[in-house]
Parts: sequence; structure tokens; C-alpha cells
Amino acid sequence: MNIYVKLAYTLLGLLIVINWGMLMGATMRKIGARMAGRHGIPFHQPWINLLKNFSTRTTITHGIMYYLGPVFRLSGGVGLFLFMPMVFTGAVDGPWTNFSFEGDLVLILYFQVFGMLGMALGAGEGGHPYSAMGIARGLAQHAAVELPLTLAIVSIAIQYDTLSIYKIVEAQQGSILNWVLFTNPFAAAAIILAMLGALGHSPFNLVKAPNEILIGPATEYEGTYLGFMMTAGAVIHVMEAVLFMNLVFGGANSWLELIVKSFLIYFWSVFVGMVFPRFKIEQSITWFFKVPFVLGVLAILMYSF
Amino acid sequence: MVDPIHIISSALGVAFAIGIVGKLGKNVTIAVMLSTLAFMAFISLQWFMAFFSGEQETTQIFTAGFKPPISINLQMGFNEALFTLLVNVVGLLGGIYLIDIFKKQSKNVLTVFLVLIMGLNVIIMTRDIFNLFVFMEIVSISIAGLVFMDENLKSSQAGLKYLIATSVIAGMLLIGIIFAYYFTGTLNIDDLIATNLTTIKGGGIVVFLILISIILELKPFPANGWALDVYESSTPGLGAIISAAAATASFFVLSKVMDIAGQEWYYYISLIGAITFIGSNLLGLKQDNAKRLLGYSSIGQLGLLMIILGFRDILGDQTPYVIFGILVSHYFAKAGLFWLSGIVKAQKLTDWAVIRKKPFFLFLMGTFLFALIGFPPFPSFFAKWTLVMELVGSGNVTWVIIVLFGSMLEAVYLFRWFGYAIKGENEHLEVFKIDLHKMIPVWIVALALYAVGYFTAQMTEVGATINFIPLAFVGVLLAIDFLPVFVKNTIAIAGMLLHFYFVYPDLDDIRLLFEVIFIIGGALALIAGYAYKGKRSGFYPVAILMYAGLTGIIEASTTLEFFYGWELMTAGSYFLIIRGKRSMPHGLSYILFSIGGAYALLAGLGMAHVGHTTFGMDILNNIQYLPVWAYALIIIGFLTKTAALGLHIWLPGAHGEAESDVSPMVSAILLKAGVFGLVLVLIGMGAENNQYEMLTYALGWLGALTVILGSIMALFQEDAKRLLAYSSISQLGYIVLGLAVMSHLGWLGAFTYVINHFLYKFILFMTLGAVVLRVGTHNMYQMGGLIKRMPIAFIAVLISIIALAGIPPLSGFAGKWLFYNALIAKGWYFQGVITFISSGIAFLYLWRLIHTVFLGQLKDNHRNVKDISIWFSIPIFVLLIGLLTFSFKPEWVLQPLGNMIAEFFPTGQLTWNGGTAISQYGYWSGSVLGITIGSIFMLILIWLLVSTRKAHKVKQFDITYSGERPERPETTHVAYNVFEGVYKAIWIATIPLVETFWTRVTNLLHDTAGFTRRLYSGDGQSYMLHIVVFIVITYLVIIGG
Amino acid sequence: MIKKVFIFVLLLGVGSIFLSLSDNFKEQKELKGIGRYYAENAADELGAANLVTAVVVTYRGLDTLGEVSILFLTSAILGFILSLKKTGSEDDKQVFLPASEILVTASKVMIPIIFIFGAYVFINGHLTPGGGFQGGAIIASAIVLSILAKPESKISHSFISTIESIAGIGFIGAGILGIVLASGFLDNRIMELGTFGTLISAGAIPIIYIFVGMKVGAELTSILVNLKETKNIE
Amino acid sequence: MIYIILSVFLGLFIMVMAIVAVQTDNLKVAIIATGIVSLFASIMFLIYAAPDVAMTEAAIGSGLSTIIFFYVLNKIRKSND
Amino acid sequence: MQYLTLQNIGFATGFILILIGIWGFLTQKNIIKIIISFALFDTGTHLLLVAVAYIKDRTAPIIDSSVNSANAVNEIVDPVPHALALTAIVIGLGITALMLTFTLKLFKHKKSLDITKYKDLKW
Repeated sequence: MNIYVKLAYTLLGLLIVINWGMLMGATMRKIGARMAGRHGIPFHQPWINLLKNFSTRTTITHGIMYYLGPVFRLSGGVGLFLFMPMVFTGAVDGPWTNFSFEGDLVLILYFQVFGMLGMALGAGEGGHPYSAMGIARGLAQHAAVELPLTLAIVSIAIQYDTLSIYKIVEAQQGSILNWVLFTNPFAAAAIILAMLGALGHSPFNLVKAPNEILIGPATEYEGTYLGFMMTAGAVIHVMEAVLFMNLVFGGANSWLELIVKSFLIYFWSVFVGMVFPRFKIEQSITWFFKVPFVLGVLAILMYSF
Repeated sequence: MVDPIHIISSALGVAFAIGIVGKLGKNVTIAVMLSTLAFMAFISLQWFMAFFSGEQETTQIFTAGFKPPISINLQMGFNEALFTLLVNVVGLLGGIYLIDIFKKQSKNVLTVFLVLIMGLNVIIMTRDIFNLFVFMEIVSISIAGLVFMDENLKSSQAGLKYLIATSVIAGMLLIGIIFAYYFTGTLNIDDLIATNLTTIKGGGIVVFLILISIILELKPFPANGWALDVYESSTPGLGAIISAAAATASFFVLSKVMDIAGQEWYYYISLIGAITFIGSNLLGLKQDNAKRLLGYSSIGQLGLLMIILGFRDILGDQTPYVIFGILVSHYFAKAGLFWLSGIVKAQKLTDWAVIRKKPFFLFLMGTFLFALIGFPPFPSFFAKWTLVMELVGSGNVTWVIIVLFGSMLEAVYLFRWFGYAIKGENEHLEVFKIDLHKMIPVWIVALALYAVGYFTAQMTEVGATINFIPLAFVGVLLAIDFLPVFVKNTIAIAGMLLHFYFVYPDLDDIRLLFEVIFIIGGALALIAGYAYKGKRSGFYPVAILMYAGLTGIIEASTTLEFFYGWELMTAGSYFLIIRGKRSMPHGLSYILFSIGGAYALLAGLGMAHVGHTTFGMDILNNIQYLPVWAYALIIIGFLTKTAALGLHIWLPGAHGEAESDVSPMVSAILLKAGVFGLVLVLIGMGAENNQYEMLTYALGWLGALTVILGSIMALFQEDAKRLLAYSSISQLGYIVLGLAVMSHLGWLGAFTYVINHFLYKFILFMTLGAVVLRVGTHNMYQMGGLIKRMPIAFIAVLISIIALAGIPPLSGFAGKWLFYNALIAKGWYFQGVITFISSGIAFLYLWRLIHTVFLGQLKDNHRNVKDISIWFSIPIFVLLIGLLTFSFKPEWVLQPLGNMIAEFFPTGQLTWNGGTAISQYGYWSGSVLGITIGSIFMLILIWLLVSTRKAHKVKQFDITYSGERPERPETTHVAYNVFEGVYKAIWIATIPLVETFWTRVTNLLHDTAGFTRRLYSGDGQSYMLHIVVFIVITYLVIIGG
Repeated sequence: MIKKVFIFVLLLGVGSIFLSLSDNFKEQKELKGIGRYYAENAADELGAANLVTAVVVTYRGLDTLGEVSILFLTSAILGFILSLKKTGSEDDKQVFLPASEILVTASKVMIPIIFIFGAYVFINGHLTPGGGFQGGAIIASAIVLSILAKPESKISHSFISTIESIAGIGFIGAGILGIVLASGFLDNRIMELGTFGTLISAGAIPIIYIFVGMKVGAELTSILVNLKETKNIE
Repeated sequence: MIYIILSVFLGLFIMVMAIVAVQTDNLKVAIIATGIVSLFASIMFLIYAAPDVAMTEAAIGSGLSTIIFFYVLNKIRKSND
Repeated sequence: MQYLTLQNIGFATGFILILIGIWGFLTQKNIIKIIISFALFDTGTHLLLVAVAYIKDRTAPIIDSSVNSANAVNEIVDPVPHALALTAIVIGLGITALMLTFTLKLFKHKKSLDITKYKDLKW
């Protein structure tokens, strides 16, 4: 495929993902509010926020890293999108596969960190003492989530003898019974549990801790910086859902399927968050060392012999 | 030539004449005595040279003109010439050393001294056993008398105990001699050997009595309290004579007389030697008195010599060489150390810190200690090497273990002592004064050690190939140590580059890679040295010593050369490490682990040599004798350098506390030596060989566990350099794991890691080191906000941590990617998961590092701190460029690496499509990644910069802050203990099991030593009891009850 | 007590070593080895009637040299150990009780006789029992007597050591002459062997024994004098 | 035969004296007993046809040694008073 | 009775004297007594030497009127051990004298002859 055509497809895809991400975020907050008996925000609130932020006139800066933080974050989000095959069309070089090297799992997993690094360092430059605390928690939880996640992913990689997301999705085509959810239930279970942590809703939302510590990266930034951060947040949320969708739920054959599946995946974490209270950081870490970990180990054992 | 009998006649004649000559005055008398000693030494030397040239044959000197056994005869052969030379030289030097005491004391002391040396000569030369008895009595009496040169409560006791004990021993010997004559009718040793006494009924007992007495003269453990007391209490000049001359002579007597016994005794001699060697070195652990420590060490060395003597049938032609090497090192080193102790006048080990007030004393002391332990280029190194080779070759692995274990114990206390000298508190100690006549002998023996070491190496075929030029360069740097840093640094760098220029054409790819890391990397690291002012005394010789070792292992064509380089490197790096302010205990554990590892390596190389006639490095490819064990030992040896889990406890302290520009050397460069060794040995094991699968499997798990635990430990460090040190442990774990995979991809990953770790750990340690130099603390919570003051350092750290964490697009990712591909292909899934988790953890500690040091609030006292020194920045930026190149054009490095590895692992190579690497599981391209991410990054950055071009710069304190009441100073820094929550979750992984294990081992040894040494109650009577018990027990064991 | 029992058991062990030393304690009937050789040849070779002397002075002359050296060492060591703190204590003279009249008178007569007897013993060493050591010891006992008789008398250290030196050098010199004139160190055949059984016979043996006697006498005297002159311990 | 009986007696006496020398608490007695042991040993030497040794043992072993012992004992005694 | 020869009596006396000597220096605390034990030990070895030399019904190794010089081999006892004994006796004297001197020196420091009091050097 011509590189320019590909670039056009990619930009279009990015646009879809950003908007879907914002909409999904608003929807989830609405759902959350309704379940708590509140009215909640309007669906278009994210767009308003974005516009407001990009048009702020007064901006501040703390230093180099203050600039680099959002840049890292957004690059991380966009990069994740670029390296992820979005919609399965049956061709390796299909329109929605972006620049993904067939979606190399190692690349995706490591690149996730790129954005986090930016957020962490950017907030650090602000010099607010509590930003360090929030970041430490976030990174620690991320590391803990990766334990069951990696186990499961390795199991899937063994199962299909590949590290390519494209090939994994390809192998799940045909019937719903070909989904990893059914062919490798332990791995799927481990991933589904790990998802809760990765998406960062209650009980794993101490990182953001909206009710307790009203600070963290989000309060350090305003204006264009915050706009970038929010955009990046939208992209990253969608991309994580898409990752799980590709790994476990058979991928998507169309944008619609992608939207539905990612919504459901995202909703799952919100749903759990409604039910369970927030964990302390050591609780959430040890939680991943228990059931999800065992499931992950079982998944590998199942396919390694 | 002068008849050897004149050694006796001149010595005794002068000794007798001193009664008259003494009237001419003290100085004349001393001059006469010293010239007599010189004359004696001259006679021995003359004979020695004659024998050495090979023209002279062994001659017999018949006293009274009758052939033996009618009258007493003396023998002068090569051995006798050598041993009398040793005795007479130390006698002469010792005499010079003792001049001040001689002047103070009565002239009788001179005669006693002269007679002592004469007696030692006779017991070496005589071939008559009763004559031997008489002159052994002369020796004991004169030693006991000379103890009183420095008369005090302690020396009087020691002298009496010594005399009593030697009399008991002599009595036993006399009984043996009486009955030897009774049974055979001769007193001549050669005749006694010929009659084969052990076949006569009762003759066995005669042999027993004679031998046990002579063995007792060698102070076997534990019947040796009497000798230790003399070592401790007598004047050091005498200690030197006893340890160097008397012990040497007694040892020769044993070797001469043991032929009477025949071969069944050899084993027991070795056994007694082993007990002595282990026992006295064990007790040495608890010593805090320097001279007594030397005593224990002397006795231990004699034990080692006895072991060797017992194996002389097995060692065959090599026996003289081995004995010579060990004996001569012991001889020079012990004499030197005793003399030093007399100059320094420090009783307690800790008081030796005073030696630092005269720095060249450290050189002397180091020379002696390293010679004792068996480091190159000293003779003991070559002797120990040959010994182990031969012992393993004959299947006596147990004995190798005994020898190495005992040597290890000895190294422990000697290095602890050395540590006190280098690092101990010396403010309160008074500086000692140096007498010229005391210094001359010390310098002579120190230089002689080097010279003899060189000749020892030349004596063997394999040793003659060793390249001593790098070592000579160390000597040059030592000689110009008084010059300013700038000059020395330039010379050092130039020397290294020149060396590289000459060496590199001959190297194959793997060696070239490591040589570049070692030498070019080393030269880069040295550039930072320009930042130092003044002389930086002692830095350059030791740094170059380490590099000499490193290049030595690269250029090694034989296993001996390899081991030689390995030991040089260990010594050099030890000295480098202990230069740090608080690095003394860590330096000790470093050197101990290194020596332990080196011994494992030595044993392994010995096993590798079995069945081969040469020592070429290719014997590693085909080990025939217990190959699994041999490889395991060699690997363990290398793992101590790569700080694998269980052998890592030295690293954090050693790297963390080293000087700023030393840390990169010992971390980024030195650790690769272990990797290089592993590469060699794994190549030797072969890719296809199934019998080593267990070994590589275990190695793989070890690597994986090292990775995770290293990371976890790094997480909880408050000290920036320790954090990096633990990170190094973890990174080296990756390399070990990658190599253990034994596939093309695994090795490619491992090599990528080798390069990467070199690049980013060099940058990180260098930068952090430079920062530490500026801010004056290692503790991260005492830093913060330094990005404002040190943007250059920040950029360097940022880029290298991105690489270290394996975040695309930087080069760390290349390693990770290759790694997981290799692991999944191998089927090592859990190891893969573990390493993956640990890279998550790595990200945690790296974030903490950069955040705590550079971000957050700037500390008040750092408000005016400058950015890192330009001299530190140069190497940092050179390597940053390298890092970025490697990141964006990985194919430039990975393709040649792949071709190199294909030689050993032809299957499973990466396929390259332009810059895209394709494996079985996926593909990836460094440049595409770089361009993609880079362009997005730049795009967004530009957008942001444009849109916030008018951004208002916020001042430091313009923030909201809801405070928390601090309890301790460090808690005011929010990043202090920032991973508390994580700790609560995974504290279980941070239990220092390994450290506890090694502590337990150490405590066990110390407790055993503490308990055992109660034997030496100080009661002269119990010493006699020990002797009698020793005799009876040995009797029961050997002859049987 | 337990310790003594232990030591007793230990002694049994040592005893058993001794017991197994002789094969079955048969009497020996014949001379063997070098003993036999000496009995056959020593008289002819060395011309000494007393074979023990022949062995001591010539065949095993090096032992004798060592032996002399041991006494020499002893006296030298005693000399320097006991003189270590003698300096400065010269002021407080030792007080001696006067010896009894009988002893004093008898010693005047006896001492020369003992001296002559000692000299006789070592000069005739090659003919009759005795020799340098015995003679020396006898001379030393004369000194003991004189010390007992006159406790306050001082015997010149310098004199003793000169005698000792001269005798020692003489001994060594005779030994070296053996290399030059005869076939080895301490060979007595540097002089004519003379008529067997007469005083002037056996080559240099009498000469050597004179040196030995003088030397041993001087050494033993020096030991005794040194011990005597040590200050009492206060 | 007479020599045998004599030497048995001498031997027994020597042993008794030796035990006395070792076990007595009186140093003077011990020294004298040692001297007697030497003296009787020198008589035994005569029986064993060793006149040279006998002379030496008598002069040195039982003579001079004992004197030296007493000298030293004397020095020590005096300071004990 | 066949074992009751002069030589064996000499051996027995010598050995027992040596054992008594060893017993003495292992049990007695007084330094002088220890030295005495050594003297006994020494005397024991001298006895052994002389007994070794002895041959039944022979005379001293001096060739005088009573010994036929041609037949000396069959008439005299072994001269060698006698020579050794001479040496040993003199050496014994030297050592005894030295030990006593050392004792004197030691006594100056602590005014005690008990060897167990002198334990300043240990371990």
C-alpha cells in the first residue's frame, strides 16, 4: 500500500480513536454518576474541556521537562495507536493496521511505558511533592498488573507460536469459539482480571485518587499541556481496550465491532469499580499476586507441554 | 670454587673470634659479622650459579677425609645450594636489619646470630642424621636465645616455652636416631634410605619417631603454640629469620629425611600438612596481633609445603618448581612483612593504618600480601597454578579443594589486614620513623619478588608466553606517581590506545568486541580523570593494573595467561574499589568473592587440562575429565565477577562506594570480564551438546532470579549509586540468562545487552558520579531539582534510563525484543515472565532515580551548584552518541554480531530486510521505530512549544503545598521511601537471604576459629601436652593401635 | 585428677611406642655397621687407642664442633641475657658470706691439682677414657671450688673469652689444616700418627682435644661465672 | 650374673630416685635426687663398658648440672626470703 | 629369664626414666621441676645409648694392653653410641643451663615459678 494512503488511513483512524475515547470517557462518567444517583456530566463535556484548554491564553512552565511530559505522554498514546493493528481485514498490510509490524507484542508492552514516563517526569518537574506519590503508586501498580498480564500473553504467544497481534487475531477468526476466551480460558481470565488494573478504575484507582488527593499530574497542568494530556488519555484508554480485545476477544472486523467490544471491555472495569471500594497500593499489588497470578501460571502450564 | 665447608669454618671461626675481635669495638665487630654472612651467601651463590648453569654435578664433602658412613659428609647439590643461598641471604639482610639491636646489645648476640645461620646451613647440607640432630639443637638454642634480644615478660615466656618444646621434640628425635643406629649400624641418611627401615620389625617405629620429630619442628597444627608465641613476642627481625630461614631449612630437612620412610608416609605428611594449613589459617581469622597473624600464616604456608611434599611422586618433575614457587614467595614475603612490622611498630592490625602516612609502604605491604596469596606476577601464582594442574590431573580433586580452601582462609585475614592498613583510622597514631638499614632489606626482598616471579614464569614453557609489557607499564606509572594528574592521565590514555592499536589486528570478532569495551571504554573513562586536581596518588598504577588484566584475558592464548590476566584484573580492581571513602568492607568482600571465584576457576581449568598436553585456550572446547563439574566450576568462577545471585553481595557496596569515575570502570567495564569468560566457556561447551543441558538450564534460572531480585533490591535503595549497582546485578542477570539460552537469538540478545549495558551504565554511573562530586552526597533524598542546575546531566540520565528500561525506540528495546523471542523459542516461559516483570520494576527504580535527583524541589544548599565537569561530559556524550546510533541503526551492530554468533549457532538467525529484523515470531525495525516515534514526538513538541511560546516561568515555590509534618530530615523529601507501599507488598523478596547465608558461613568459621584457638591457652605445659598427644595420635593413626 | 589420668593413659601410649621399638629384645652378638669398621680400622687409620676419642674427634668431628658450639652458644646466650640489666646495678655490691677456713685452705691446695688432673684428662684423651669434655668439666669444677672458697673474687670475663676464642680458632684452624694438609675438614692426619699408644701419637687428636678442653673449660667457667655474678632478683 | 643383679638394683634405684625427684615438693631434694640419678647412671655406664660416658655423666650430669641447679635455686630462694 | 640381659635392663631403665621425665613435665607446675624432668629424660636417653652399644662380655672400646688390637672387633663394645652419648650429655647440660637461665629471667617478672602463671601470650 502506498505510504501516503496508509498515512491517510492512519490519521483517520487516529481521529476516530480520539473521539471515541472522549465519548467513551464521558459515557462512563455518566453511567457512574447515574449509578451513584447523580446527574453527571453531559456527553459533550470532554470536547468542551479540550477546546477550553487549547484556547487558554495564559500558560505557565516549570522547565524543560514540563514541556516534555505532555509530549512524551501524547507520543506514547499515538505511538501505541500506530503500533496496534486496529481492524482485522484479512490482509497483513490492510488499511487499519497502521505502522504496526503486525502488532509486535513486545513492542506494545514496552511502549506503554513511554507515555507513563512522560507523565511521571512532567509532573515531577512541577515540583509538587505529592505528584511523586501518585506516580510511584501508578508505576508500582502498573508493574504489578503486568505480572498476570505477561503470563497470559506469553501463554497466548505459545498457543499461537507468535508474538504478532495480527497473527493472534487472525487465528481467532471464524467462530466465536476460536476466541482466546474459549481456547485458552486461564489466560483470558488472567487478562480480564489484569484489565481492571490496567484501566485504572476502582478498586485500582488510588493512583488518581479523585476523592482523596486532589492532585497529581492532572492538576499540575493546564492549558495546552492539559489538552494534550486529555487527548492522550482518551487514546490510551481506547488502545488498552483494543489490546485486550485483540488478545482475548477475537479482534474486530470493523470499526463498529471495535467500538462495541472496547465499550464492553471498558464498561467491565467501570462496573467492577462501582461495586468494590478502593484498594491501598499494597493491597492492589498483592491482589495481582494471588488469583490472576495463579491463573496466568496455569495458562502457561497448559500450553507449555 | 670455595669449599662449602667454609660456610661452617668461617662462621664458627668468626663467631669464636668475636671474643677477641669484640675488643676492637662494636662497629668493627658488626662489620666483621656481616661480611662473614656475605661471604657465606657468596659461597652459596657461587655454587648455585654453577648448578644453575648445569655444568656442576652434586658434590659430597667428606669431613675427616673418610667416605660416608665412616664419617660425616655434607652434600652440595642444586637443592642444597638453593636452600643455603636462601638462608644466607636472609641471614645477611636480617643482619643488616638488626644492626640497631646489635649495637645496643652485647656482642654475644652477634655470635649467636652467626651460629644460628651457620646451623641452618649445616642442617641443610648434612647427610648424617646425628649431625642433623646436633645442629638442629644449635638452631633451637640460638633461636631461643635470640628471643631475648628484645627482653620483656612476653618474650621471656616465649623463649622458655620454645626451648622446652624443642627439647621434647629433640629428645624424641634422639630416641629415634639411637634405634636407627641399633637396627642398621649406620647414621648416614643415604644408608638409612637404602636399608629400607620400614621392612625391619620395629624399624617402622624408628622411622615414625624420626619423622614425627622433624614434622614437629615444622610446627604442625595444633602442636605449635610454642612457635606462635615466639613469632608474636620476639623482635620482628628474628621473626623474619625464623619464618624465612629456619622454616625453610626445616622444610628442607623433612624433604631430605622423608625418603627414609618410603612412600606410605607421603600420604600422612600431606594429611598433617592439610590439617596444619587449614587449621592455622582458620585460627588466623581471629587474630588481631600482626606478628601472631604472620606466625599463623607462616605455619599455614609450611602446611601447604608439606602437602606438596607428600605429593611429590604425583607431581613428579614439577615438584621442585611448585615447591620453589611457593617457598620463595613465602620466604621473601614473610621476611618482608616481619621487617615491615618492625618498622611500622604497630602491634594491633588496626594500628597498621599508620602505614598510610608513608604511602610507598603500602606498595611494599601490598606486594608481600599479594605474593603470599598467590597473585601474579609472583612465583606463588605460577606454583599454585602448576600444583592445581597436576593435582587435578592425577585425580586428587579433594586435595585441590583443601589447598584452595586453606588459601582462601588465608586471603581473608590477610586482606582484612590490608584493608585496615589502607582504610583504617590513623589520626591518633604516631608516625613511625624509618631507618635506612631497615629499609634496604625490605626493598630488596620486595623487588626480588618481582624479579623471581618473572623468572619463575620464564621457567615453564607455558609461562614464557605471558606478555609482561602491560605490567611493566604499571611499573612505569608507579614510578612516575609523583607527577600531576594531567600528565599521568595523558600517558595512561596514550598507553592504552597504543596497546589497542598494536593488539587489535590479531583479535577475532568476539575478542575485538570485548577489547573495545575494555580498552577504548577504559580510555574514555580515564578522560574524566582530568577533572581531578593534584596528584591523585596511586590511582593510575592500579587502574592500569586492572586494564592490563583485562587485556590479558582477551589476548590469552593459554589458560595460564587467561588466569594470569584474571588475577591481575582482580588485584587492580580491588585497589580501585578500595580507594572509595567508605568502601573498605565492600572491598574486602569483593576480593574474597573474587578469590573464591578465581579458585573455582583455577580448579575448573585444572580439570579442563586433564587429558591434554597443552594449555591452549582450545582445551575448553573439549573437557574430558568430569566435564560437567569442570564447566560448572569455571562458570561459578565467572559468575562471581558477573555478580550472579548468591555471589552478588560484594557488588552494591563495591560499586556504590567507589570513586566517581571508578564506578563506571568497575561496573560498565569490569563486569564484562565475567561475561567474556562465560562466552568463552559456553562456546567451549558447544551449542549441540545435550549433556550440559542441566547446567545451562540451571544457569538460566540463576540468571532470571538475579534479574528479578536485583531489580527489587534496587527499588528500595536510597543511595543513588547503590541503586545503579543493584541495577547492574539485574542487568548482568539478563546477560547470563541470554547466554544460557544457547541459541543464536539468545546470544544475540546477550551481546546486545553487553553493549547496551556498557553504554548506559557507563553514562549513568559517570553522570551520577559527577553529580555526586558536585553535591557531595550519595543519598537521593538529599538531592532534588537538579535539572535546574544540571541540564546536561539530566539529558544524559534521561536518555540512558529510557534505554535501560527497554522503552522503544532506544536500544534497550532491541535487547528485550531479541530476548523474548529467544526465550519463547527456547520454551523458557517463566524465565521470560520473570524478566519481563523485572523490567517493569526497573522502570520504577529508574523513575525514582531521575525524579528524586533531578526533579522536584531544588535543595537550598544546591542553589549554586554547577553542572557536571566538562571532563566527565566528554565521555558521557561520546557514548550517548553511540547509544543513539545503536538505537536508530541497530542493524549496524546486530548484523555483524549475528554473523559472529552464526559461527557458533548457525541456526535460528535473524533475517534482515534492510533495517528490519525478522524472527520466527515477528519483526521490527529500529530505524522505522525511531523515525515514527521521533516524528510524532517532534511534531507534538513543536506544536506545544508554539502554543505555549509565551508561557510564564513559574518560580520554585509558586505551588500549592499541603504539608505533612516531617519526622526525620529525610522524610521532608517526598521521594524518601517512596515505594513504601510496594515494600509492604513484596517485602518478602527483599529478605537478604544471601547475605544472611554468607554471614552465617563467616560466623561459623569465626566461631570455629574462636573455639579452636582456646587450645593455645598460653600454658607452656599444655603446649608440651599437645606435642605428646600429637605424637601418640599420629602413632595410632599411622602405625595403628 | 582427670588430667592426670589422661596423661597416664597418654604415657601408656608413649610406652607402647617404646615397647614396639625393639623387635624382640634379643641380645646382639656382633658389632655391625660403622661400629665394626671403627673397631677394625680406627686404630690403624688414626692411631688413637681410645676408639671413642677417635670417633668423637675425627670421624664425627663435625658433631664435636657442633657440641662445642652448643656450649659456646649457651655461654654466649647466658652472657647477654644475664647482662641485660646488669648495667647500673654495679653500685649495690653483692654481699657474700665468707667461706669456711677449711674450704679456703683446702682449695688452695686442691685447685692446682684439679687443674692438672683436668689437663691430664684431655691430653690423654686418645689413650685413656676421657678427653676434652671431661677435662674441661673438671677444670670448671676447679673454678667452682675457687668461687666457693672466695665468693667475692672476680674472674675476668675478658680473660675467659680470650681463652675461649683462641681455643675455638685453634679448633677451626686445625680443622681447616685438615683440608689443606690431609684429606678433609678436621682430619687428624695432618701430623704424623706416631707410635700407637704413646702420648705423642694419633696425629692431631691430642692437639684438638687440648683446644676442646680449653674451650669447654672456658665455656663452662663462663656459664658458672655468669650465673654467679647475676644480681639477686629483688 | 652379678652385673645383672647389680644393674637391676641400680636401675630400680634410679627409677625410685627419679620418681622422688619428680614428685617431691622440696626443690632441693628434687635436685639432689636428680644428681643421684645421674651418678647411679654413670655407675651403670661403667658396667656397660662405657668409661668415657661414665666420666662425662659423672662430671657434667651429676656434677656441673647440679651445681647450676643450685646456683639458680639459690638466686630464686634469696629473693623469696 | 632370657630377656633379663644387661642390655634389656638398660633399655627398661632408660625408657622408664624417659616416661618418668615425660610424666614430670606434663604434670608438674613448677618450672624447676619441669627442667628436672628434662634432665631425667636426658639421662634416660643416655642410658639407651649406652645400652644400645653394649655387647655381652666385652670391654670398653679402648685398645690397650687388655685388648688385642687385631681381634678388637670381637672384644670391644660399639664405640659409636658412646660418642653420641658424650655429645648428648654436653648438649643436655647446655640446654639445662639455658632453661634455668630463662627461668631466672622469667622469675624476675612475676616472682613465681608456676608455669600456669605465665599465660600472657595465647590464642
